[in-house]
Amino acid sequence: MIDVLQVLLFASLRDRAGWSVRQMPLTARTNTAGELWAELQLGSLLAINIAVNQQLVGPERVLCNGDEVAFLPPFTGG
Amino acid sequence: MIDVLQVLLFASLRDRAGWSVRQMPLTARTNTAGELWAELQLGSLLAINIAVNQQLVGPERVLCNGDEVAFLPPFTGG
Amino acid sequence: METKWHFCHPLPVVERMASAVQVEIRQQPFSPWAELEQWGGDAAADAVFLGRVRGQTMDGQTLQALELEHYAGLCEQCIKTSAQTLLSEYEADAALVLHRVGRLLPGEVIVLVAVHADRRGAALNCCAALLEDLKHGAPFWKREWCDGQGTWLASNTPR
Amino acid sequence: METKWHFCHPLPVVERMASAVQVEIRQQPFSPWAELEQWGGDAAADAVFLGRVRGQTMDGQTLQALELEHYAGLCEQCIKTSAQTLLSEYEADAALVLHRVGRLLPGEVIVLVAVHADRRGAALNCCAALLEDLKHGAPFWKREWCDGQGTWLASNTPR
Repeated sequence: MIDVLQVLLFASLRDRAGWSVRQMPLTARTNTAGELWAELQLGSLLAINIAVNQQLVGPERVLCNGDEVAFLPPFTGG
Repeated sequence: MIDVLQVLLFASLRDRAGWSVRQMPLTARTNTAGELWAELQLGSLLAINIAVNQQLVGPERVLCNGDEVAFLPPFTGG
Repeated sequence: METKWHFCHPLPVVERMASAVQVEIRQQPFSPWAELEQWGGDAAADAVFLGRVRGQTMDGQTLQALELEHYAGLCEQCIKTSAQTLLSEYEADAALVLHRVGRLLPGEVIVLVAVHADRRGAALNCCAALLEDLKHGAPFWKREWCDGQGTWLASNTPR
Repeated sequence: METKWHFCHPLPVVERMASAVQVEIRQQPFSPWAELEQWGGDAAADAVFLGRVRGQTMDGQTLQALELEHYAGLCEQCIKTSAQTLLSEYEADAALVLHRVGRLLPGEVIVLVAVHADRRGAALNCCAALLEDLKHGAPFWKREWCDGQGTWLASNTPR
């Protein structure tokens, strides 16, 4: 079986991409969260937060089979 | 008729003096709020606030017939 | 002398400001949240401070009761003037101050300060400043009762 | 990048602190004063901040509604970790955070932050710090609706 990632987008990122949840294969080109972002072709990573398995991480975070990877635009709550 | 002042003491000052309200004559020795305080012989004016007719004033405030003069120990509300 | 004289002097204030300030000295316990519900408002930001009687005296003994005395008239005026000045300074919209006097038991509410503003910074900073002004600039006095003995406090609690 | 990463990392916290923090994301409107009444407490100092939806968009148009989205799970955890860290830093005792999501109308409460402490400074400062952390460090997103058009906000309102 192929290794997969669960990718989540929120708010303006979701609108830009046109989807909110997607299964993606874990390949040699998506070893890290930053590489996965580049693969999505959604623009600059500047000001985007990344969470893997509900924990905030940096773009260098190495991904594993089954990881939930979320890309989060700047927070505007409160 | 003699000119009079209404003198009020509060909290620890009242306890120290043993009275809370007293009519006092307005004399040549009690021209100002500071002089009136000295007349009462209740110690230093340091940290004591003075109000004349419900308005905070300095010890140099000249007193008039009928004035309500209150001496107020340091405030401890809130 | 730490006490601030300035804010008890009469200041020119517009009618809008005067009506935006509500100050009451209460002889009886009150429910702070019910009071806030009644005060209402739909400002973008509300800041509230609530002070209660501690269970211990300033020097750590068990407190029986806290007695609060005030100079009626001057006291309300000092708080109103302070509130009007600070609302203007912080560009806040309205202030509510409720303060107990009389004999209070541990856990009872002593003071409620609330501020409406359009910005969170204005609401929070104005509320904190009004509380400090009230503690240092309004004629209230506290007496701690402990083993049947009353002791007037000489100064306020540290911030 | 303005966003703070630090407080979402797991921190060692004692059980007492964990139980002293209550965080809830609500889909439905709530009455803030009733919630505070229920939260209770008899601390010497309570500080509360309440934020409501403004009647206007960031650029001054009439707002129809404000939509709030969050990343469930991570969001609650970010706020809890922040609250635990700040309670410890400010020596405060307990924190309550209620935050709305979904479609909100002007005047509705978005956020309630409350802190119990033994000192007024600790309560007020901790409440203000927790509010800032929540605004900048928890995954919430606002969309303004105006003339049937929704616009995601790119940044938060100034303090």
